[in-house]
Amino acid sequence: MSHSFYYMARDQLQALINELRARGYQCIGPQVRDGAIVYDSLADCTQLPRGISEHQSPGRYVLSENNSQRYFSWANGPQAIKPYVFAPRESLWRCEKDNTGQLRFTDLKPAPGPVAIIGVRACDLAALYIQDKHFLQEEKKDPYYLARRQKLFLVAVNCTHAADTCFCASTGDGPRASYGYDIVLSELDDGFLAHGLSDKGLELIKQLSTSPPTETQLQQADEEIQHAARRQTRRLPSRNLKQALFNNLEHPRWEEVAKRCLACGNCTSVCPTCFCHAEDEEPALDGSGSEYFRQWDSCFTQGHSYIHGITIRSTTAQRYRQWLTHKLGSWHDQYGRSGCVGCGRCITWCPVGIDITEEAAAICGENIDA
Amino acid sequence: MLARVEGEGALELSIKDGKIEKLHLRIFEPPRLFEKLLEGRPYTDVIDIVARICGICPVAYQMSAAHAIDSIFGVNVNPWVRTMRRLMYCGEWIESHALHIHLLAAPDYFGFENVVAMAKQYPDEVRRGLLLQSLGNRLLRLLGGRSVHPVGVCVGGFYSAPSVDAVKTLLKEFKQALPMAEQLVRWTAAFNLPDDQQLFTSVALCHPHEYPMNEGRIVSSSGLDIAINEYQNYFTETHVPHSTALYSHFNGQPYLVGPLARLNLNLGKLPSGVRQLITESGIAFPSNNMFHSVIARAVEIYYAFVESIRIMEQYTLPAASCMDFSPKAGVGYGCTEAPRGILWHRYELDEKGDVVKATIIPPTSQNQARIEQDLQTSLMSFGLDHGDDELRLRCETVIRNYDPCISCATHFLKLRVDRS
Amino acid sequence: MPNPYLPYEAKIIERIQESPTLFTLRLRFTDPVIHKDFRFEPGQFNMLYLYGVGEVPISIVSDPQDEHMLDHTIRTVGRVTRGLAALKEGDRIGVRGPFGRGWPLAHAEQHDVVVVTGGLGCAPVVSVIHYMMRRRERFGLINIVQGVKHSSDFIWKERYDQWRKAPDTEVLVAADAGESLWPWHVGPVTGLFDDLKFDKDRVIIMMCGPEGMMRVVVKYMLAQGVDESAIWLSMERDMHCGIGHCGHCQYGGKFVCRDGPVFCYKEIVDLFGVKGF
Amino acid sequence: MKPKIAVHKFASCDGCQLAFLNAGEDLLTLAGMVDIIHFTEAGPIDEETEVDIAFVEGSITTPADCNRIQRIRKNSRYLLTIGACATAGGLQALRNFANAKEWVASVYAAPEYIQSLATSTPIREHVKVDLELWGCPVSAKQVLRAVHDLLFGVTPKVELDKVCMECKRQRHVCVMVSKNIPCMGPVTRTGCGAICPQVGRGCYACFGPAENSNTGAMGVWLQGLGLMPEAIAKRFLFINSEAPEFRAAGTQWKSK
Ligand SMILES: Cc1cc2nc3c(=O)[nH]c(=O)nc-3n(C[C@H](O)[C@H](O)[C@H](O)COP(=O)(O)OP(=O)(O)OC[C@H]3O[C@@H](n4cnc5c(N)ncnc54)[C@H](O)[C@@H]3O)c2cc1C
Ligand code: SF4
Ligand code: SF4
Ligand code: SF4
Repeated sequence: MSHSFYYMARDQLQALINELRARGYQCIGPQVRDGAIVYDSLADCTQLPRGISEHQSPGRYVLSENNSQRYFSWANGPQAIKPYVFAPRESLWRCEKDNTGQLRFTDLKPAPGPVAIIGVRACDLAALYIQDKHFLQEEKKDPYYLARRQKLFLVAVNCTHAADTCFCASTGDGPRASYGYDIVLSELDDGFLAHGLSDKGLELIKQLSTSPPTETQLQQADEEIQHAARRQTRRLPSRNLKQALFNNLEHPRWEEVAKRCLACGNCTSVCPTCFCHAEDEEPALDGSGSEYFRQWDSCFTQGHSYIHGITIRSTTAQRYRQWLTHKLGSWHDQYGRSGCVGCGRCITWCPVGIDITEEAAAICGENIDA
Repeated sequence: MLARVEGEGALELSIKDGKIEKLHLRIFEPPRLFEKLLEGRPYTDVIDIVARICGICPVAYQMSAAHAIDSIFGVNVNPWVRTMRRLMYCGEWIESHALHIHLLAAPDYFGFENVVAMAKQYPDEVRRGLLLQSLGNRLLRLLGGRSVHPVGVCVGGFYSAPSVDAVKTLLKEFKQALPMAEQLVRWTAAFNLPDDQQLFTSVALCHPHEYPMNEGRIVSSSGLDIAINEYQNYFTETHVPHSTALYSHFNGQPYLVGPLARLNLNLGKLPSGVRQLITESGIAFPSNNMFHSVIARAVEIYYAFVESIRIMEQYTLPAASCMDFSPKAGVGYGCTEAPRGILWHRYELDEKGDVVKATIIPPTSQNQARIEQDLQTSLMSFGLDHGDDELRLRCETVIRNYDPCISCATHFLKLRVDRS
Repeated sequence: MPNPYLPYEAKIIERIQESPTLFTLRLRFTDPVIHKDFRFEPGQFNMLYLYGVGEVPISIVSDPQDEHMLDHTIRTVGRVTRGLAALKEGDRIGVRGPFGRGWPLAHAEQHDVVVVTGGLGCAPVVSVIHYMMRRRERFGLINIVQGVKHSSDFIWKERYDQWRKAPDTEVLVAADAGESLWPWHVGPVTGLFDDLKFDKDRVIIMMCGPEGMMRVVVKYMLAQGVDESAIWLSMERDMHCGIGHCGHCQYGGKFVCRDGPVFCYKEIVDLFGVKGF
Repeated sequence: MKPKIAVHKFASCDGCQLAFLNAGEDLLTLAGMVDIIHFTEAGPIDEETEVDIAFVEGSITTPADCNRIQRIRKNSRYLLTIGACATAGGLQALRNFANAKEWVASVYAAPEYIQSLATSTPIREHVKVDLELWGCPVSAKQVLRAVHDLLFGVTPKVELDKVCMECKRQRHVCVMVSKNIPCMGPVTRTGCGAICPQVGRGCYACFGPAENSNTGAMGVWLQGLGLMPEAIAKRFLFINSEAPEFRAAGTQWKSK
């Protein structure tokens, strides 16, 4: 592999952004806003969270400054790339009614320009792969998702820091980015190792001023990734948890966790693989037109399981159980793997700090490694 | 306070030998007891609670309260906060004045039942009004998330600063709408308003450098010039049996607060462009014609546009949108220029910053006595021999001209005339 | 590639009031090409869009080979269905579909068939009955068992009478509560089962209705020695997109809209009857 | 014939009526579609004519209003409440936890002139309500959607989800997790657009309880964030203190 890595000095990151912008890409990158590292429009490296680290624990996320010159010495923030492909709210179509009662439907499929996301982590690439499987199945592809997905250029960054809530090593999805990106960067003290996976990625790297990496640099980059993996204390068993969960549908822990769970849906919103959404519309007051849209929904809402006169999951215990058995269990039936990529967001961003690894362990009991 | 003011109005009128023997404006607004429910609440809640006294001018309540509590905690706000409070106030003036002019006043002067009827004949004017009103609301949303009971204001400043982009977008629309605000002044100046010169004392804030909104001393046309914390030494509130509103007097006499009083006392603080427009419109201010209130409102809308544009053009992100402070016990005063006139607050907080006692004197209750006095005068000059319906319409018009929070109710002023 | 989210306009050609709360909308796509190319199987459903109000999944009840008809029988229950009920001939709605997997009709050929429906569930199986009746010779004994809450909910009496006249066809009807002249069984539909005639080794059970009823029937059939793989049922879950994206209809690892609504009991045996799924 | 509508006001701040008056172009559209029979703030006054839809703002706080709401119910085919006052007694319902008589006495010099009940109660406690729209104030979008649905003969949809759902759709950073700021979003009904987290503060529950609100866990977490029981009680007993879930939770924390 080593032959395909290029070393570039730190200033080449700006050059990369410039190249992307010159090719018409809107660049999106991490930056500090409202006390967290979030993705937003990026024109300049100075916007990146240089010298910032973050500390995460169940229900808690705090930024702090470090002395490092590095741009990416932090683990993931509250959002992944999900909102850039699966929009939190988007119009699907419009319908107009003329005075003869005729209906005219207009497709509102977006026509986005190319977008480059910089700083994508391994867990998020894994999640994107899962969402691709979901939204772009053989027959009925989701045109809204597809339109954006096709325009994505992904610059991944290998994780050198794991948060306390990260457990991607145990799901096998990180911390090293191994697929699904155009370019991957490993950050070093004075620059980056870059590797291009797609033709577009390779071509771009060639425009930058690079040199062959030294053996030490390669080793250091590798060591840092392994260190990030070793640092992870949380884990899910890497085997298929489906049977263990479905064998325990009456476990008392469901009721117990329901006492703490707010059923607020934060876990599903921050989860990079959750795909549930609801459709609704906004009719003009006079009835002349109506805009049909969809927006993120969650298996923690009442509407998620409502059929006339019955809410199939009316209690929080049932809703939490639906979430966990789906995410870690029946997801295997649907997509051949677990729906969890170990990013730990649902642990950090649960307002009351419920920990998926802890709940899964409690419910699967000693079966966990069986 | 407003909570004790707004609501259904009724007027009891006894006419004896061609003279008004008794004139009582009755207010039935159910008491909501805000001053009491504030007691024991933390200072952070105060801003959110007092907003709910009035849905039409919540910002005024928030501003008076914020200034009062700032003063207790010894907070000195930075120039950014000071300017943004002003900007937000502009939004409320625009929204409230535009609502008054188009929904309440204009239909009166044009002889329509209501704005809906008027929109059929004057669609452009009504649409212009709605647009100006909506821009006022947009400004409120920019700083407060929503226009009614906005959530952005806190003691010491704002919870957060709007983005430069958001300000830019709005600025563009304000610039586009400025000519409409100008047309509005000319339009109202051309209203066929009764010539009703009266003697009254105007009371308003006065600031050395600017048209008053958040800060200043309380001055009157009769020469008063006091700090806001001296208010209660000069102004008294009394409770009369016929009303849930309290009546305010200055030296025992009724007085006027609101746009006309403000403009009369602060003409010189307006930028020359605004003064020029007033001159061109042909109305001479200071004016003693109460009906010129509606023009004063239009002028203030125009001024608020000019001022907002000035502020937004210079907008930058602040180092901090809210000052640091720690709660302290103490007594503090806030007095700001609500759309309807000075809104005076006094708070006593304990060392945690919880409210011990609150006193809130809204403009409408300050104008109560003045309205009754005006009704006396106006009705005498109108002539008491008119039929009940005509009398009622005249009374409504007079009352509505003050834009009291009972304005809604005065559309169905129950007039009880006793002509013994 | 057409956008599977975008409805096509369809016109109501006929509106039939079947009972106080049930009505049938006979539809025709206004674009003749779309109408001509529209193919479906019994048991599949469409998403019907009521302008300005919303979309709901509704089974197609007409015969797949009858090009002139695209029928939906709808029960008035809530927001959208109440609005649909108010439409008249000539009104337009949006339609997209067909979605889902229908009944295993090819598989059922040469088999005895028991069709069980209960409650409001009759609509999705009516089409399958029609289908078999038109091709009567391809099937063995046919038993139709219908349970309703109240005798007044029973519709299509004529059709049932018609079916009964077909050779080797049994029609059994029960109402939980009935009026005095109700000619059939009063009591739960399960009370009829012992009258059923079929060969347990070459029977296909198809059912649709409240899950409680279906559970009882499954239990009964299994006890009779019918194999799990011979029992088919139509499931109902909340649906927004109809194409397996929105996630509302998940049933364990299945999407009811895409993998169902008709399932072989064997496929869902693990979760069937578990509360909360 | 055009449908008739009415907008009535009880003890309130008028803020919810502004959903109509701030609607701009939609206000004129509405005026073209319906006959506005009664809406004091916009002009028309007639409480006696029967209407198809009555919107009610404000809570019941006086004996006279107890009677008026009965009359209004009789004259209205469909009655819906708009806002926290009409739906949950409003901020002024805090008097229900105090001695209202004393309160009146301390505000008014001559309390004997004041006709006021000891309580402020939601409309539902007096007459049958067909639909309740929460919020202090209701959002214009919500109200206009309900108007649209009713005019087109459809049951309006109501918001049930928690503010958190909208907060995440807006991609706000959770203030509770990142700043330790107490936020009532997880137990509060959405509808406002999550504007409090947007400006970096916690939600103060002005839209009332969401469906399936875990007020118990919420309270415990607030305590963990450092709030004293009394302060937690005040979070629940605020703008929607007569919402049963909040009333129960608040009362419980108050007695701790
Ligand atoms: C595959 C399938 C086939 C169906 N076929 C028929 C049929 O042929 N005839 C018929 O009368 N009914 C059928 N239904 C049920 C029908 O979809 C619901 O009765 C209808 O959605 C209720 O909508 P509403 O707005 O009137 O009710 P409300 O109770 O007001 O529901 C509001 C919303 O909830 C959702 N919802 C409520 N109930 C259901 C439900 N049962 N399934 C899915 N979403 C629901 C919808 O989004 C609906 O708009 C079928 C359902 C499914 C899943
Ligand atoms: S379930 Fe939790 S840890 Fe797993 S991918 Fe989703 S948010 Fe991340
Ligand atoms: S800020 Fe409040 S509303 Fe938003 S996610 Fe956090 S707890 Fe929920
Ligand atoms: S976030 Fe909460 S308090 Fe703020 S406006 Fe919304 S519902 Fe009201």
